[in-house]
Amino acid sequence: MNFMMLVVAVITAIALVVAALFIAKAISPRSFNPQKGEAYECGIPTRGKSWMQFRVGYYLFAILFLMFDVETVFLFPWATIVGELGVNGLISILFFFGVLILGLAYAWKKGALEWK
Amino acid sequence: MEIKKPKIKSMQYEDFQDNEYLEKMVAELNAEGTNVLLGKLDDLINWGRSNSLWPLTFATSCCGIEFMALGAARYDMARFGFEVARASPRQADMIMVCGTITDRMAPVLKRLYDQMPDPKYVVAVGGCAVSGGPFKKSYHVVNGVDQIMPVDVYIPGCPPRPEAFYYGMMQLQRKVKLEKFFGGVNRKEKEEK
Amino acid sequence: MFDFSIVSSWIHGLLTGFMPEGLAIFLECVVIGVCIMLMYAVLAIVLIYMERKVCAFFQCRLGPNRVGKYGLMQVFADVFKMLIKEIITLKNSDRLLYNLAPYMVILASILSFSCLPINKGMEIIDFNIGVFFLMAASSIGVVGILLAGWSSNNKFTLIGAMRSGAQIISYELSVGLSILTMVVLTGTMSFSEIVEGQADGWNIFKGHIPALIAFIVYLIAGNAETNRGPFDLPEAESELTAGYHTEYSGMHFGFFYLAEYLNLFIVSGVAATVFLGGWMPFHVSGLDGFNAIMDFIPGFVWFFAKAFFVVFLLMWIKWTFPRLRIDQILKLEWKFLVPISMFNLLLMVLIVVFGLHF
Amino acid sequence: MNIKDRILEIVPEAQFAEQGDLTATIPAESFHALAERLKNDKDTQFDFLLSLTGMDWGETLGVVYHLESTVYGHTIVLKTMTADREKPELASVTDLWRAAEFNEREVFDFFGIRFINNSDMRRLYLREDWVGYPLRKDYDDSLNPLRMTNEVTEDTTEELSLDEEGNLVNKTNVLFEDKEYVVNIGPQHPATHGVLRFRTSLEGETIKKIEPYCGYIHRGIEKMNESLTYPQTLALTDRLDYLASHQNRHAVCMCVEKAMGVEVSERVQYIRTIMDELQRIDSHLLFYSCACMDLGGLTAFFYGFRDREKILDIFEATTGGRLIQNYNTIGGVQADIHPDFVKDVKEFIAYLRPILKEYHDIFTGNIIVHQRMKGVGVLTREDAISFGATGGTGRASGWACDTRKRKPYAMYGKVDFKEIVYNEGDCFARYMVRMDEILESMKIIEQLIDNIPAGDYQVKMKPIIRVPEGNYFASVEASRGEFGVFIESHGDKFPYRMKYRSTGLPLVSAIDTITRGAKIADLIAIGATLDYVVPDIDR
Repeated sequence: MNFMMLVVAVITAIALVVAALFIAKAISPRSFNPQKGEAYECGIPTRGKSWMQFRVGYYLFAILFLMFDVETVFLFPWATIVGELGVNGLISILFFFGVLILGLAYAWKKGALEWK
Repeated sequence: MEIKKPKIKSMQYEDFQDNEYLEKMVAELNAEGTNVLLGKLDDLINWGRSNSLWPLTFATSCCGIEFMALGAARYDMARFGFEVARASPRQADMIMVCGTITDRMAPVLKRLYDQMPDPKYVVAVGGCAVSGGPFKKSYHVVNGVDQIMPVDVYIPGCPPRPEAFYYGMMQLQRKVKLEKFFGGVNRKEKEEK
Repeated sequence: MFDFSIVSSWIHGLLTGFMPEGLAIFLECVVIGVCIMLMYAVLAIVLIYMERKVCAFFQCRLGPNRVGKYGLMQVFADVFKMLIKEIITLKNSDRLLYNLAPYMVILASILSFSCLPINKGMEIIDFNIGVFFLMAASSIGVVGILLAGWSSNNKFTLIGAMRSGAQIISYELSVGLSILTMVVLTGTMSFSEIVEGQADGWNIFKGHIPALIAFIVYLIAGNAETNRGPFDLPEAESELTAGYHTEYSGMHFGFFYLAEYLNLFIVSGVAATVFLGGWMPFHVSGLDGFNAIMDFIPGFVWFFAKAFFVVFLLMWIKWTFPRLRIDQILKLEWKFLVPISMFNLLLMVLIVVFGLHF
Repeated sequence: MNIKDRILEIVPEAQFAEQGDLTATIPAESFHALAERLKNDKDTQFDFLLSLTGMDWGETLGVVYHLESTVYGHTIVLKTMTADREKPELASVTDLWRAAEFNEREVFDFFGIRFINNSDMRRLYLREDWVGYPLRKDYDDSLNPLRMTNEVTEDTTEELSLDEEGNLVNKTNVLFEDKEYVVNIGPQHPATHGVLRFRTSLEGETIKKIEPYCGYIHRGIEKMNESLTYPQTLALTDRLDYLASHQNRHAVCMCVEKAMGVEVSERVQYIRTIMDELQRIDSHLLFYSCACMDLGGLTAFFYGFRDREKILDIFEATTGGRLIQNYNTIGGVQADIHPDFVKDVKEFIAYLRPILKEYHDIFTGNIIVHQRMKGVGVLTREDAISFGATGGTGRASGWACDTRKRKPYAMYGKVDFKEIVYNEGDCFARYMVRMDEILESMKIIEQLIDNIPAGDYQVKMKPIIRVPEGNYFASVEASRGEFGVFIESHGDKFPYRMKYRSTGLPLVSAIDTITRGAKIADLIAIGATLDYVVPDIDR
């Protein structure tokens, strides 16, 4: 039943967008002029392309996120039963957790967390 | 079909100054008669449109400060639902030309206007935007923004008081309330020759 | 406590009485879909109205009061207008991705919205890994934002999208860790079980210190997840005009606008469910009379009251603080929130293992 | 040491005019050498280029320089000219005063004078395809119809320089490389405070270079003034910097009064001073509001505006205008103060003091504000002087440049107030200077408001005012810096040339220096705290 509900939610989301866009397309007024489709940049034509090589410091964080998020994924199943596992569960996960914290400390030390 | 009077909450129809213009407009629009159903739908659409006029944040000079005062606590344009000032023309419904438009600015303004989605409205605020104002004789000033794009409402003043802004905006609301959208009147997908 | 599953099974029984079961289920699905849509739209409208009134209240203004009584119809007018606004087709954009982006954003928020348990027996999607699913579903939204910014072929949107990419994924970590902390306490990932487990006291009281820390971390990170002030960098109006949705017009933009508010509600709803007991009434053990009176108030009232309380908190924050800079945002996350929530997680594990919680 | 002798020693053929300020006319070929000596010599040290005015004297084209020494406080006016109207060329002084960078471009734009060794000889205000030079007396406006095509922005600029043999060569300088990521911030942008355009080269979030483009609100006020009578010119001053309308008008009135030898009554001086200070509070409240809005703290914006309305009420009662007041006239003020004026002002000041504390509570004390503003956008004292960045910006960099203290006018010599000076030069210092100045302004008003003497509010002037022949310069401390008026009169009822020293132009010319290496968000904070008003820059 739950998976069916998942499908229902997905279909609802798509239907919502499609329906709204359909209404908009059906009754909205339209006009044409040569400048309408061009990119907006405070009223000045864009210089060159926007899709060009662009140095970003953002990707470093994406990679860091990937690393930590995967580790969080591993932690979730453990978290549900940690109460039953008791001290054993705690100690065994501490090794894993230690690696996680070491990773963060290493990234910090290396300056990966600094904005460049 | 009889001429309908655009209603504005808390201000009588008779209190507005230029009703003749609007009545003429209604008479022209209704010349061929209106389908009742489509007429009602038009009313509904116009209700939504007239009550949700989002301005583009566009100000060149003095009138811009009064426009800010309009949004601020004492005058509070949020009461009318005007407060959602969008910085991107793609999401704005009307452009309030607050201040002088110079020769260098004119193509920029035109481009901004062109990039707005339909339906779009223009309010010329202040003497400069209406006619060039005190700078009419300058070599670098456009004498009235209506030279470069169609204007719906003119608000005179240098700068206009916030009350005048309101009057102008309510006039625009009244104008919007009279429009007809159904029947493909507003579709111009092809380039005009 | 009123159990909504009675109603749903009664409807199911009624329908199967005179039609084949397949058709009945299909009909129910349609009804549920329509309900989701309606609730989604109504909630967004309520939230937008609330935001406008709340910020007007903070700013010594009146807020909308002309359209309808107390301006109640204002947002309807706005949504209505957006619905009939022209949708601009860009010349140089990546058409497919440009049109796909609003679907992504809406899909993410509807999926995560469906996970919220509104009342007892009234959760649409109730997986046993509910928390996990919600986090996965909500991160589809980032993809939508990135697509929107990239495909528009506009420099402002590109920077806005990059910013939001860095910001949202970073803060997802803190959201994950703080919820993980609560999962340790409750021992389950299913939303319905999390709420059931709070019958004898809300998690924020049961888990005392670590739960409180997790709650605060979650509020900060959740606020950043929804791109709202002081973390509204991706759309930072005074910097990037309108950020990643600069090029979207009409209803296209409307979807981003609706999703922003719905995400706010989802974040608050999760906070209410995980920390504040969801639809579970406020119980004080020992005071049976008091508890019985509390039980009279239906669950969904409790849920919405708690969620809207958190919404109000977030709005308060938004309308008070100035905006942070991108490097400060990432510094706050990686150098403060992540270490804090990691140690908080350890603290919670210790408390659970040694049974120090209530 | 007498400056006149010193100049004669360096350039024996210099000619002097003894009327008003010391004015020396220097031949073009020896001008640069003289300027260099005047700036660098220990006992002259003219390190502040107050104003640079292009002139068209009919036969010749030339430039008038107003120099001042921040060490000794002495001033001098230098003139230089060239008779070649086809290809006028003069030596650039950008290597001595960086303020000349934009001012020389302005002169090039308006008069067509090319400056040798100025690395950036583009038009500043007009479109790049503009024909002719509008402030020349023989300019023909019919050549420039309204062009609706999108302006093409060049990525290169011309430089006229001397090579080693002393020949003039044209050099092309590149502003932006092809592969740079250049974003236009402005003209229509919520954070540029008007229609200023920054072409910003970005590397990620970091700003590599900014090129400001002015002129989107250039209304040609200076040219218009040449065909307006003196009282008529006053109407346009209010529209320059509309947040300093009283002060701007005060400057023009003062300049004409000085030229005519008119003594205004003490009552007028009191009223003008109080109005100037009220205007300053008004402007600084708006600054606070806009700075908060730009940094994302919207609520504080509304608080600032709420209180600003109270000043506007006071203005409105007396002058009839909210923003543009048209109050000062030559020889006095337009009308006497409103009977409630004194009471209202006192009430307002009593109201504002606790409110300022509230401002500091909600915004200044916020940790995010500190993070966003402290150490961001530092302008050193040397740069501030070199660019001529006066006003709050200069004072935040440790340069005590308050005209009210340097050259007291109206009642400022007789009231007790402190010149706020901070030494950090960053955004937070600029912010704090203005917030503290509100307090000082209130102090000034409090000293004056109870003692406004009786008397006329206007000196009867002739209907047509003819200013005697000569050059006149007067300056006031406007809300955001030293606002100067330069009038050259040929004895007509119209000024021959009227130039305003813009308070905002130095700020904008410094913005590239300040923002190097900052982030986009910092640009917004810097722009907000520099507090320029674009119509004042473009005139």
